[in-house]
Amino acid sequence: MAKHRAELLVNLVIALALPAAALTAWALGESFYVSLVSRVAILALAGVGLNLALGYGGMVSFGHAAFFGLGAYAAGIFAFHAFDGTPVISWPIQIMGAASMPVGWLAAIVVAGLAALAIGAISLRTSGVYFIMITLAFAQMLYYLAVSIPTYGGADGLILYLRSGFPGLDSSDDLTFFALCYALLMLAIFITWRIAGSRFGMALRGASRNEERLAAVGISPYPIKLVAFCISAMITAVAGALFAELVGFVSPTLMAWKMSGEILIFVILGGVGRLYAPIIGAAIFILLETLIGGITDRWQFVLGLVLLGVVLFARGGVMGALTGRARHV
Amino acid sequence: MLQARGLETFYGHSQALFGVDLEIAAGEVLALLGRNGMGKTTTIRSLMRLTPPRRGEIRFMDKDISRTAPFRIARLGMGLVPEGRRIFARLSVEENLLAVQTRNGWPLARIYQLFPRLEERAQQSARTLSGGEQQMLAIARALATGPKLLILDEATEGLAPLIREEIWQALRLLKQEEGLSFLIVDKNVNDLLPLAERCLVLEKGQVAWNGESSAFMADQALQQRYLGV
Amino acid sequence: MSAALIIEQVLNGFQLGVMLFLMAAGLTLAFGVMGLINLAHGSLYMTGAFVCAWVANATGSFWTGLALGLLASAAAGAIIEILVMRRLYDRDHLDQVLATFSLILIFAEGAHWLFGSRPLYLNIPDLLDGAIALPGGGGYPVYRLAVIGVGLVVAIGLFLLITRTRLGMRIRAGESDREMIGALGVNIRTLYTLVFALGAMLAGLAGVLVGASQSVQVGMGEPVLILAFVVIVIGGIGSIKGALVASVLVGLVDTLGRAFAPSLLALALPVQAAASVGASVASILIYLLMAVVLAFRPQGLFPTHG
Amino acid sequence: QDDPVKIGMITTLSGGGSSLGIDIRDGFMLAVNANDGKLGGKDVDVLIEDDSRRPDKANQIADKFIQRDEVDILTGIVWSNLALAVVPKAVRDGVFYVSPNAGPSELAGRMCHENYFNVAYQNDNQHEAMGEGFNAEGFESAFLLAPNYPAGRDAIAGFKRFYEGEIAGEIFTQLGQQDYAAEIAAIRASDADSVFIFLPGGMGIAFVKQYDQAQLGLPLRGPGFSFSQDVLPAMGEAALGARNAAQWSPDLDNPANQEFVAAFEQAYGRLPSVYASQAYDAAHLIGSALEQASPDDADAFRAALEEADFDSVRGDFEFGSNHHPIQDFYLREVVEVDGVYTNRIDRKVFDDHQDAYVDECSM
Amino acid sequence: MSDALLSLRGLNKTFGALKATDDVSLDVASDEIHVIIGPNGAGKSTLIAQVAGALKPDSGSVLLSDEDVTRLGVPARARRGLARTFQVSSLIANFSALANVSLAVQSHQGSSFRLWRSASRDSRLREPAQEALSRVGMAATRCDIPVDELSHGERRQVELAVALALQPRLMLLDEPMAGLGGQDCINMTAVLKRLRGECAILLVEHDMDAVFALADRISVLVYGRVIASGTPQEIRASREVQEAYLGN
Ligand SMILES: Nc1ncnc2c1ncn2[C@@H]1O[C@H](COP(=O)(O)OP(=O)(O)OP(=O)(O)O)[C@@H](O)[C@H]1O
Ligand SMILES: Nc1ncnc2c1ncn2[C@@H]1O[C@H](COP(=O)(O)OP(=O)(O)OP(=O)(O)O)[C@@H](O)[C@H]1O
Ligand SMILES: [Mg+2]
Ligand SMILES: [Mg+2]
Repeated sequence: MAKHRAELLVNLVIALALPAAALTAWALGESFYVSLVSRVAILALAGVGLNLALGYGGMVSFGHAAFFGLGAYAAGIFAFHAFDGTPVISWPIQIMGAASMPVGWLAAIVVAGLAALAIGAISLRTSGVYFIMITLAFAQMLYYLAVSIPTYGGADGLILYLRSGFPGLDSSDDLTFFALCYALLMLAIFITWRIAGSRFGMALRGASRNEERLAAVGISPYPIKLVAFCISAMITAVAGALFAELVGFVSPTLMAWKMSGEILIFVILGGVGRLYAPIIGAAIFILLETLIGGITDRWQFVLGLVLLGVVLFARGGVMGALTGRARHV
Repeated sequence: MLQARGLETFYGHSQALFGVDLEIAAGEVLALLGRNGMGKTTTIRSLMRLTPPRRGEIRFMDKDISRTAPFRIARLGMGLVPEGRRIFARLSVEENLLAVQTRNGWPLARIYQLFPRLEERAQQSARTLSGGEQQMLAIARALATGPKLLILDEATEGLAPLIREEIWQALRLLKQEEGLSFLIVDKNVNDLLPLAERCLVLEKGQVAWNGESSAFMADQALQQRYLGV
Repeated sequence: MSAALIIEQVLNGFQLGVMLFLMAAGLTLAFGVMGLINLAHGSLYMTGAFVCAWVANATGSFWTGLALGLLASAAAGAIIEILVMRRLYDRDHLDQVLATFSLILIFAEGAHWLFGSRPLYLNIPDLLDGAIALPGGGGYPVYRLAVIGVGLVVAIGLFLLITRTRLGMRIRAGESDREMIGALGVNIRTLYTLVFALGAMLAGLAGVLVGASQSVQVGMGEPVLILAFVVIVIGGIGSIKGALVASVLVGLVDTLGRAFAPSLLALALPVQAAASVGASVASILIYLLMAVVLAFRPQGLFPTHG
Repeated sequence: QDDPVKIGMITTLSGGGSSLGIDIRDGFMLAVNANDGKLGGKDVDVLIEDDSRRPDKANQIADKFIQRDEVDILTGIVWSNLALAVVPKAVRDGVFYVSPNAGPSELAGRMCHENYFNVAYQNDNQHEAMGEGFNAEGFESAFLLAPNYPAGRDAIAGFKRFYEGEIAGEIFTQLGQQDYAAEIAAIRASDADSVFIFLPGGMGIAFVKQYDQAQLGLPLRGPGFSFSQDVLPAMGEAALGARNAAQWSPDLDNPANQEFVAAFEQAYGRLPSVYASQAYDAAHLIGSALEQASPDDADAFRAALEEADFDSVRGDFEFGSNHHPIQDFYLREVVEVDGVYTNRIDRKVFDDHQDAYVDECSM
Repeated sequence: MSDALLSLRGLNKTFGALKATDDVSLDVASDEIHVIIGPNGAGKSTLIAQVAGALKPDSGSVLLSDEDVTRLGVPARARRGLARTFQVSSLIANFSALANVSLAVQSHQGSSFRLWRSASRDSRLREPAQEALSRVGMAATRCDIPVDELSHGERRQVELAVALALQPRLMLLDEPMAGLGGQDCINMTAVLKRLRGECAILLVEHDMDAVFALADRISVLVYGRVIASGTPQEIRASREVQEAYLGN
């Protein structure tokens, strides 16, 4: 029980740390740090998405960058066409572009959901290492397609000239934008929490540990996992859409395998299967990258050593170390 | 040949053994008894240092093995038939035996003589063996290492009565002809006790009774109290 | 499109396949046999190539370079196993992914440090320079034939090692149940260090052989890594035979796709568009192949365990 | 004493392709250090950070430089896709961007900006010069090879803009591809009399070696960066005789260049690449403008940049209306001098060449 | 038409050259305990797997209340009232005993796609699960411990509780006594006895005391074939069975 309380306390601190950091930076007039915190929130959101599949469903997806990238492209393409005044698709129905964030998010959710349905339907026939690799392969496929198809910039990517709007808010303001990201992050965590605690969540965790047993009590693991995989992809896609708005462009590197690796690292670093872990993971990763990157060109070396240290000596990631429990039950 | 003093073993934070002492002489059979969950398997795991005890010392074949790695203990002559069989699923039956066979271990021919069924299934993947066949393989595998002390943890579980009888017969033979020592955990007390010289009863991780097995066999009240039969 | 060209392209595909096999062999060893995901395989590959190139430039002898390259990658493998991997056997794949991902960063920067940032020079040894005439015109580089030879020898050697020798049985037994094989008297720790070092050495061998005809530079291991993963997953993880078959399959599909997709598409599209679309299609063909194989055989072509 | 002028350099210092970024950094810093940390007589503070060749990372560093460090000038980006991710936003924020390499067509044309200056070239230029070079060498049937990405497609288009002969074949390879057996077989099977490749970095090294091993015997040609000093040592004798087009060569005969090449070799122990020369020029361009104005006075500083009043290692140097150079292009040939592989000028192919996008720029 | 709950009709299954199931036909009535005995490797588990749906027979059919379920998968059969235990305990690691049983309860209630409402405080899950556990004699204090920390015998009890929670019409039990000693074994026998009449049981067991205490009918399987089928008395008396299986 005491440990439970420790975890709740840690969660609370993490949840409040982001807005505190953003507000402090804003008060000091350091708008760069405000967007840095937004970046952390967005990447954490991508991690929260993955965590649903990985932490609760045991699906080690090494291809979540595909959904991150698809989300970014979906939002980017809508904004691009809005700028151009051309339709996104004209058959079978005509859909016009729109420079509005909710539209972009919706597009991201739909596109990633459909992609995850297709990718998941095939990938979930496999398991273990095969699953890791086939998700990676699908992401690579999308990556190469994005690189080589010229319509939306190919390898050069797509530039978004203006940040899309949000009804009633000035989304170009850094702090407002952060607030949006943060709100979505918290919403995603809340959704994950509800799902994990529901009957569906029970079945999902059951499926991740012993599919044979789950089937024997009459629950087919496959549809359970597929649904979870799709929801997970949709959350990550929203993160992608936000990322596109944050940096003002979309490029295939968002789908590259290293990006998948990084999303995975946010989750593992923070602690697999813990609600708030992706925030810690993303924050540490970004912080290390920015701090060490400013000090030495050898930042990758140092980052590598730090990550290695965490795996070897802090089981259950940073959350595991903080709360003294290797893994969430 | 084996002495253990004051074994205290933990699983994480929870303690499973509270100072277990145990001794087996050469050529002797020790029956380790107790109800489910009393620490029999844990004692065995501690002896082989698969779950290293936090405190206590162990001597085997006149060597202090309190700090020795499990594979060295095995090479000294401790052969384990683990609870739940744990055969090497990816290997064929024969490969299971060859993988662990040592120079003074049993040759295949002799093993197959004891378990003809295994010879029939020699090339089959161990994963697809029936439960009883897997159990035979687990025993055969331990013999292939050429043990001086054979530890059997529920080794007749899941065997058909006829086979079970054969195995007890085989154990008796091994004892008489090879002079092997045994540490046996088995729920078939009626088969086990006549074979054993001494028996040790565990309760909640502690030695509750220790003595001649004939005395234990004779005393219904004791059996009722510690085993519930 | 002449018959000679088709034959040559098939040969090219086969050769690429064998090259892929060399890259994948060590990976499938660590992966299928020891249950380890080693993303740093590409780094070991890079180590072999860099050390060989550096030594060959310093001594002027490719063969000295090769020997030291193999030694260096095996040593690097042993060190990694002892310092890192050994602690991760009992953990799930996630920790292995994270640890080896960190190793990639460390190795990449380490190589920068030691060897500088410019690509290194490594060319094929004079002994293997030159081309052999093919029937129907054209020549085929001797070196590529030599790589095919080495690949096949490695495949056979590994296959025998894993399936026929006691060492192989013990390694596989360890994969099923590490604790039990130890409890039955096998020093599995040392054995695993050796196996990992062997896998690393094979990675180094691939690095040298491939580096001599491609480029030796930081980051050379990463695209290779993913291809190697594709190969072993298609083949069935841990199966040497599967890795070989899948490598050749992937090599053929990739080469023939690149060679003929544009001209096939040109039947339907304008030439310009066909070249570009054909290239796009060719670049994802192997991933499609993998998806199709796994959709029908979720454990790959030659599953090793159920 | 005024505050130093802050220059932010975003370039690729780790991972694949970092040798280009390192040459850019070294070329730029050579100019800065030669003047005791001053450019144009003003103290400069150069902040350098590694983008790992990732657009989102470059973007983040740009934000940091602009918002936190309040730099006046940005420079350093090697790759076009990174430049496209960073430059439009940066120049809109009022910062000057001086490109030492990447010159995508968008930035030369449609998206040109008053605060954006390119000291290197527009990306197509070397390919255009190569097309002209093929005409000059009398080739009539060229086989073209480039990776399937925007720069690759631009390369082919740029080449064709000037080349007048036949196209024997055209292949777009996969970005990052390392095995070219299939392509080489296709070249052999074609009736080409010459081969044009645009394969930057490791791809080029791999191709050239395999091409040499296949003993095809057809002349191999490419833009300057396919045979630049950073890859030549790795290609070795396989690259000998390959001709390539560039606006600069180490043997270009002018005092500024002789001084540069000697100083670079002295400082870093290696021959400079074309990227180093561009960065060196970028530093001098910035210096020439700082001499006349401070970046705080944006209009004056811009006017000073437009004048381009500095001694370029390329000799003549002037900006077109889209802030891209108008310059000469040469056909170079890979040779071995004292055991070192390098380029020597063969002939000049373009005089005062300007890019094809200048009309799309509204400046 | 028959009044059998489960009928197997001419089931065959071969593994390579081995006939693991050889033309097996068998009926289980809706209130009987039908025990299958036979030497190791006779094909008992293989038969159970085919009934449960984990293994597809090469030919023959499985009828559940006259419905042909041969083509249905494991989950579908479980939802039709077929519950099984595994020969080697197969529980969901890290889950408590209660959670393991709750999964069965929620499956029975058909509600595994409820994504929102909290399950842990749901008394409609907890209560039936608790009840199933107490019926198999699981101490209430042990119900919240992760199953991997339970002893072997306790895990067998949880296995049975999971099956019970499905409120099945037919239970397939593969060696439920394996590894149970003394008192536990007696308890388990008693639990099964109490189930008689509530649902049918198809039981595989090597513990002859338990077999003869429980069985209404016994079928003997040798080399995949049913060589004898009858009441316990008939089987005990059969020479053939004694030679093949029982010994003296
Ligand atoms: N891996 C483990 N983690 C935590 N606790 C454990 C673990 N394994 C066993 N225990 C606990 O240790 C105690 C002793 O267990 P052990 O397996 O030694 O009993 P046993 O006498 O062999 O019982 P059985 O007859 O059921 O095999 C039990 O209370 C059990 O719950
Ligand atoms: N997948 C398979 N491939 C090959 N042979 C198999 C396979 N599965 C089972 N067998 C063989 O089929 C026979 C029957 O096995 P099964 O597990 O049904 O026996 P069983 O009657 O349950 O025995 P036990 O009482 O020992 O558990 C055994 O000889 C076994 O080796
Ligand atoms: Mg036990
Ligand atoms: Mg069985």
